[in-house]
Amino acid sequence: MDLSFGPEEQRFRAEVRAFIEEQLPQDLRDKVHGGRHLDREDYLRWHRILAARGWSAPNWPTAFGGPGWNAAQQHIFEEECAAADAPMLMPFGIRMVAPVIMAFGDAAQQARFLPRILSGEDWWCQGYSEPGSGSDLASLRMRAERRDDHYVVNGQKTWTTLAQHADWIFCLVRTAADRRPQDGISFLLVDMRTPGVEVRPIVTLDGEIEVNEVWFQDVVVPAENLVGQEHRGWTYAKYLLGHERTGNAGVGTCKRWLRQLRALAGAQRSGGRPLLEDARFRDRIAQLEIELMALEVTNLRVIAMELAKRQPGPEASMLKVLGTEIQQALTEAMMHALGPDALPWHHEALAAGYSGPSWEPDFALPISARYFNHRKASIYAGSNEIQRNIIAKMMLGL
Amino acid sequence: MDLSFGPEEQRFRAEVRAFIEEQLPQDLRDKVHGGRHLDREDYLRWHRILAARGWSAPNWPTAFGGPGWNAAQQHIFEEECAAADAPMLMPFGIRMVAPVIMAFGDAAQQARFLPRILSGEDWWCQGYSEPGSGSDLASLRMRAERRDDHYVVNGQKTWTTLAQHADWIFCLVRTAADRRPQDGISFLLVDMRTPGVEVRPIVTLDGEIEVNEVWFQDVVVPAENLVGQEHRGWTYAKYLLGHERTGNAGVGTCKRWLRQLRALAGAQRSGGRPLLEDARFRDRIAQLEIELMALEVTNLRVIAMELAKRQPGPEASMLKVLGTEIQQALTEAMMHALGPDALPWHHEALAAGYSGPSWEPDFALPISARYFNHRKASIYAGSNEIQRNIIAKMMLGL
Amino acid sequence: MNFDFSEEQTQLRDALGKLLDRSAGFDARKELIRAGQSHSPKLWRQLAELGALAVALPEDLGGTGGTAVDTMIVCEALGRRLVLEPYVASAVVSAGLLAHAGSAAQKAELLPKIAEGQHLCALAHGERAARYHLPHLTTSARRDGDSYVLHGDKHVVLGGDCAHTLIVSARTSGGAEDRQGHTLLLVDAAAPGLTRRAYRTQDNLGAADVELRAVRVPVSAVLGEVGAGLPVVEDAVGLGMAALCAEAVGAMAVMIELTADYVKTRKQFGVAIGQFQALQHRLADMLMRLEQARSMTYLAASTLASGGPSVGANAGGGEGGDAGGARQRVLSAAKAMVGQCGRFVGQGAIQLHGGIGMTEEAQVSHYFKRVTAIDLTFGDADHHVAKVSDALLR
Amino acid sequence: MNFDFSEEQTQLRDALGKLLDRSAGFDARKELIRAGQSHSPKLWRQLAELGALAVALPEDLGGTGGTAVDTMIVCEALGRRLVLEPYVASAVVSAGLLAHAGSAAQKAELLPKIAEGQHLCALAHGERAARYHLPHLTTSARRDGDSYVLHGDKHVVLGGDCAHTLIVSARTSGGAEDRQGHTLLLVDAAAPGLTRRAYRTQDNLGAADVELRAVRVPVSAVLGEVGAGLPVVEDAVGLGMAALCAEAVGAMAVMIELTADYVKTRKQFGVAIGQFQALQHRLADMLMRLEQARSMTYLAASTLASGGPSVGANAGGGEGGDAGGARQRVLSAAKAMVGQCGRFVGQGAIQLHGGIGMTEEAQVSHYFKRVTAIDLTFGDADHHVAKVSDALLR
Repeated sequence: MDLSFGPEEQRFRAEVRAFIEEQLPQDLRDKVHGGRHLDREDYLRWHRILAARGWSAPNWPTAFGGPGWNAAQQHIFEEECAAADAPMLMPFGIRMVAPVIMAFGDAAQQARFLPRILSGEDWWCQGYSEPGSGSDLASLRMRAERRDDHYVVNGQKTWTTLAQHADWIFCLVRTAADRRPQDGISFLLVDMRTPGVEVRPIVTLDGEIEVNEVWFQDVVVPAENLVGQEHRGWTYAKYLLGHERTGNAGVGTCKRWLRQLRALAGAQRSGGRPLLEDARFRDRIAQLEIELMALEVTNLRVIAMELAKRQPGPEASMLKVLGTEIQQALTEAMMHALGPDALPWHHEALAAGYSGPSWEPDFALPISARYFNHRKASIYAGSNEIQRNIIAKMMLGL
Repeated sequence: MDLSFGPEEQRFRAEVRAFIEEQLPQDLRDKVHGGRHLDREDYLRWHRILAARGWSAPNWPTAFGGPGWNAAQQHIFEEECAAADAPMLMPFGIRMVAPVIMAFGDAAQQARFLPRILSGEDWWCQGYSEPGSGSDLASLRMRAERRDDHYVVNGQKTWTTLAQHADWIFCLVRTAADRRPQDGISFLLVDMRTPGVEVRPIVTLDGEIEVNEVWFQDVVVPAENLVGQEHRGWTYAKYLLGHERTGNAGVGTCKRWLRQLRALAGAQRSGGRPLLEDARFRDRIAQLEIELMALEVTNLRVIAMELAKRQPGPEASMLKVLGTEIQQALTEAMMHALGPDALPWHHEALAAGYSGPSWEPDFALPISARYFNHRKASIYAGSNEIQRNIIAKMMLGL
Repeated sequence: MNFDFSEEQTQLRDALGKLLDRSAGFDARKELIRAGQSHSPKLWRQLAELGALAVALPEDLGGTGGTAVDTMIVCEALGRRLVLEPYVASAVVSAGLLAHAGSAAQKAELLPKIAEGQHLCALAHGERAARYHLPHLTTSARRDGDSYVLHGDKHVVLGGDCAHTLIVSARTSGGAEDRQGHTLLLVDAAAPGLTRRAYRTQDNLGAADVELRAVRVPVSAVLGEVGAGLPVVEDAVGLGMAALCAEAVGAMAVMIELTADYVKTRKQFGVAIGQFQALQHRLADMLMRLEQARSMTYLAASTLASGGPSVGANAGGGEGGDAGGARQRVLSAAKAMVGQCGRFVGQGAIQLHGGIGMTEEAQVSHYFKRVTAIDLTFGDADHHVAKVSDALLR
Repeated sequence: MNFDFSEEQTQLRDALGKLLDRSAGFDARKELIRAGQSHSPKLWRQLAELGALAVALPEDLGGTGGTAVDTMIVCEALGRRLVLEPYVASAVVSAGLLAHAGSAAQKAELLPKIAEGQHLCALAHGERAARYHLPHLTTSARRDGDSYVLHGDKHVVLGGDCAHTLIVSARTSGGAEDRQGHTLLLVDAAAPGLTRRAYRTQDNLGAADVELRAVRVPVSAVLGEVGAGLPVVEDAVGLGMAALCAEAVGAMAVMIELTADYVKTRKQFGVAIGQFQALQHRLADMLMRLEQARSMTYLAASTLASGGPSVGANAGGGEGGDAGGARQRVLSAAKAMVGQCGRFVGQGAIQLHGGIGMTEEAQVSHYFKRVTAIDLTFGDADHHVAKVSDALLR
């Protein structure tokens, strides 16, 4: 056991760092650093730069055009991207639907969809939750009726992140109603431009439009867009959720926020002196630093285990809970670091292309909204209550 | 609304304080202050002193020989006793069985038992829990069979606090097996000297013998010792539990411990300087002080409410949870204040009559054991999980 | 010692509740926000008619002669309905400050107008580098003949967007952190050289940053003694803290009600999610936090209202200390407790609502933002724990 | 970077596990305690035969040339079986200190005897007013010809009850809190003027308070450089911290196993209490705490074993700092995490066991006391959070 980085890993880190240094556009870096809104094209620009280098899908094996990195390399890459304020790589294509297509899709689907995910040509979104089916996902009701060579889809998905940008949506749909809820679900890929698909925005408590309702009315989907076997979608969904949760630890982002928190505490004054000199506030940072150090190692342990057996297990639930709790604690501590500066709501100043008057302090603008926004972290992708159920059942046998 | 103490209340406090100052024997005061073991006679001496003044049952109405104090007076009395390091008044007679006898016993029982509780002549203990029936008290199995003018009792109680000192035990016993568990329970008073009653000590993790198993083999109990109606004991038990929980907040003791914690932090050195000067440790004390201020008011609010309607409600569960959590946090903070001094186990030095060599620091001797011992607080008298169930059901309608 | 409200207080609470249920519902609030407003002159007038704007003002100046307990009753009601009005900024902090430190002339001039709802005030004290530290002050007031000339920048002045008069603190002597040298001045919000940039806070209240550039006011604008303004500010902020505690208690109570209702109706896995024990226990914990916060709010109000030794005093074993120190300790303890409980209740309410709780449409999300903002106002929980902590050294 | 144990390490772990299951069960432990002992010479000899007493010692001195990772493996196994032996005090802290700072002669004299299990050592550094602050030192060593004469009192010397040799720190210069002036000396436990009062700790290990009254040792007893002992003590305590973390992880894992087993069998309300969601979630949280503690324990051992930049470093954004500072930060972070997690897991395990967990008869209560004592040894969680915190200023 050796958790230090060997010469090869240090060389890899230097290579990644140099590439980002050279290729990451300054305006994107500034936007991420300042917590400003990124638009579709912002994300795609960075995606295409990485794709050109073969790095747009860090978790993919070489067989499908990925870099075939091991756990340490993926970790170093994520760390360097986050440290450099690179835009997030959207997970919906690369980390969610792609592993399912690789594992359960047919060759034609793999050839058709994977290259376009890799290149950034297709933006994907996730059609899982429905208004009545959140934690109890298997109770979903959106119907897909088979007719000859196509399905006719009717129903509604909700909480669909960035559906407004998406070209494709992967959906869990009910294809049979006469059996156990889990047994009649299929995994279907739907072109968002198909007639009958409608995206309706949901404004969240931070004033953002990040999630949406997606409505389907008599949407015709070719049967070739069914992944794997009909009625077996629940298996694929669970496979995907495992992958999703491993990613949810978000260690790279947390490290960036932790640095930002420390910088904030250095910049903010309390009675004229840097807040960082207040041992009480500093202890909060230290506590988060300790949790995050541990989470980083726990995350690597789980990834190393998964790489060995090529299958996510219930440990992913643990990462989901630990990761989201630390994300929430970090956003909360950043807000508290601001003190009264956390009160003003200058939401308009975050928008792309904002050219109004500036507000002081500039770094405060996105922080309270981020705190409010990240209350979602313990709710989405399987609420933390559900994850604890899974941990108790799978890891403790309860 | 006025939470300050008026002139009359301040006069009452002065009266109580003067009485304790004059009457509390110094050796008892020293034992309590030093966390030494008190024996049966120690408790009884103080009880008799209070009884002589008419104060041995602070919660009793005048009709039964109590002082008839209102909530504020009871509070002031408890506060002054704790502040002066007076021994605890045993609750089993005064606060547990007595209210049941007052509410549901007949005149003969009231005349027979209450004066002896008041005077301290009878020491009571509580026969509720059984090995298989802790949280699920209604599943208890100890049987009492009616034969003519007596019951024959067989079975086992456990976790019986200070049964080794007791003259009497009040028991929940099963008198009918053919109905809903709650419906076949009776409330029976048993003389501990009856043949067939056997007390077996349980050593707890702090090395103490405080709780016991009490075994009953063919114990003959006169039918006149049945309280209220046969099979209706569950009602009385719940009534009692409510009373017990209100007392469990233990505000007076907590205040004494909080002062002790502050004194400890002032006396202990860290790198040669008083621990109290360490803002981090001091903040822990402050946090506990704040919780305790709030608990004191919450406790008074509940007592005032109970006095108005003469019946404990689900609020008592809240006091149990809040009170025991603060008790545990205080014992833990005291242990942490000691640092390495918390490690030695000089248990023998706590015993009554110990005359061996002294250990430094003297005040450290009881503290770790107290921490270990008070893990019980969230378990006994209805575990805190059960209390939360009650709160959710009764107060929130869940 | 008693926990009873007087008959007048019960009447006030009930009348206010009726008014607010009628005139200040969630839709009316949405409408105000949509219109870019933080204050409804109509509602304000109705509050004045009820006497709610003057519960703690002396009777000879248009008030009803009540105490901080009355203020608490009003603020809890406002908190329950999530009212946007600058009640705490104007009717509690500013009016309380004026009543306490104003000259007879100043009081006679301003208090009746405040009580009648015609005039709004705001305390402009906070500055960028102060955080929650009240002694910090760099805005300057230079004496020039019969005037003072003010220079400086005030940050996040609550209610500053619509106030007619600002109570500005400025240094007439001493360095940035000195406790001496604070002087309070009444400044017309329209005075030349005064610029305000108004904005909304996270919870949709109104506030402003205020720039003072050679703002000239007559010597008669001085409130209280020259150089002795800090204790006045501290007392006024203390009134504000107690009032915010009551608002938060009202908001928390509603969040718990909303959440209990929601988990009884929302079904997953074929049952109402309120049947899940983990959720039940979380709600039970939220309820206990609310009750602890309520107790501290009662204690804070009662302590402001009366002078004598009180329940909860002396828990930490500090034997002496003056009444002022004891009052500050109780106020800090209350604000700390309410801040902590507000976080716990608010975060729990959102979590138990699930995705719905994350939407702008859900009432609970607005209550959550309000209790979050209350924690950030007049010192957050950590700040006030530290105050209680440091008092242990004395 | 890898998480794999070598074949030798796996063999060591398995062999040790077998030995301990055979010779160091709960009944054997009870028997030792009943006999008033904290050390079984027989078990100690068996550990020596396995090489467990010398895993991290150099091969030329009787060791097996392993690293802190090997120590971790041994200590986790000891923690799982709640072994009473003074392994950390003697085989980790004292042996590590000697290997690091001893002269060739001292090492040749003592280390093989330690490795073979014939000799026990203990570090006598702590004093009453130090708490966890290592620089504090008032015991004095006065040079007198070819000797040093020692005066002072050492407090809670772990393993001090049965050690043959004490490594005593004493001041040869400086004031009580100075970092300079610490000198380490090897002192025979039977030396004239040295009195020890042996006792058990809360978790039944052996310890002693040590009185030094004009204890005379030859100059050759000095370990390392005169006046430069503090960094040596800090490094040795660092080894002890990492070892205790591993013991705690072993103990926590067993507590979770015992608790999961218990809640599956204990019935209330007609079902196993493990069916109650609130209990399930608490156990899930305990498991997560264990895994976080395990991760930090791995990181601490790996950091001691290797010198390079490592996972988890630099989380807080400190850019530079020397390797020593980074090592200290990781060790403090690990000890803090393990202390916090140990409390959470231990308290949860007792709570979920209910009354049974409160008894001396229940194994879980002894594991709980062990993790409690580990937190209190070499700095508790708060102490080490503060260390990590203060490093943020650099």
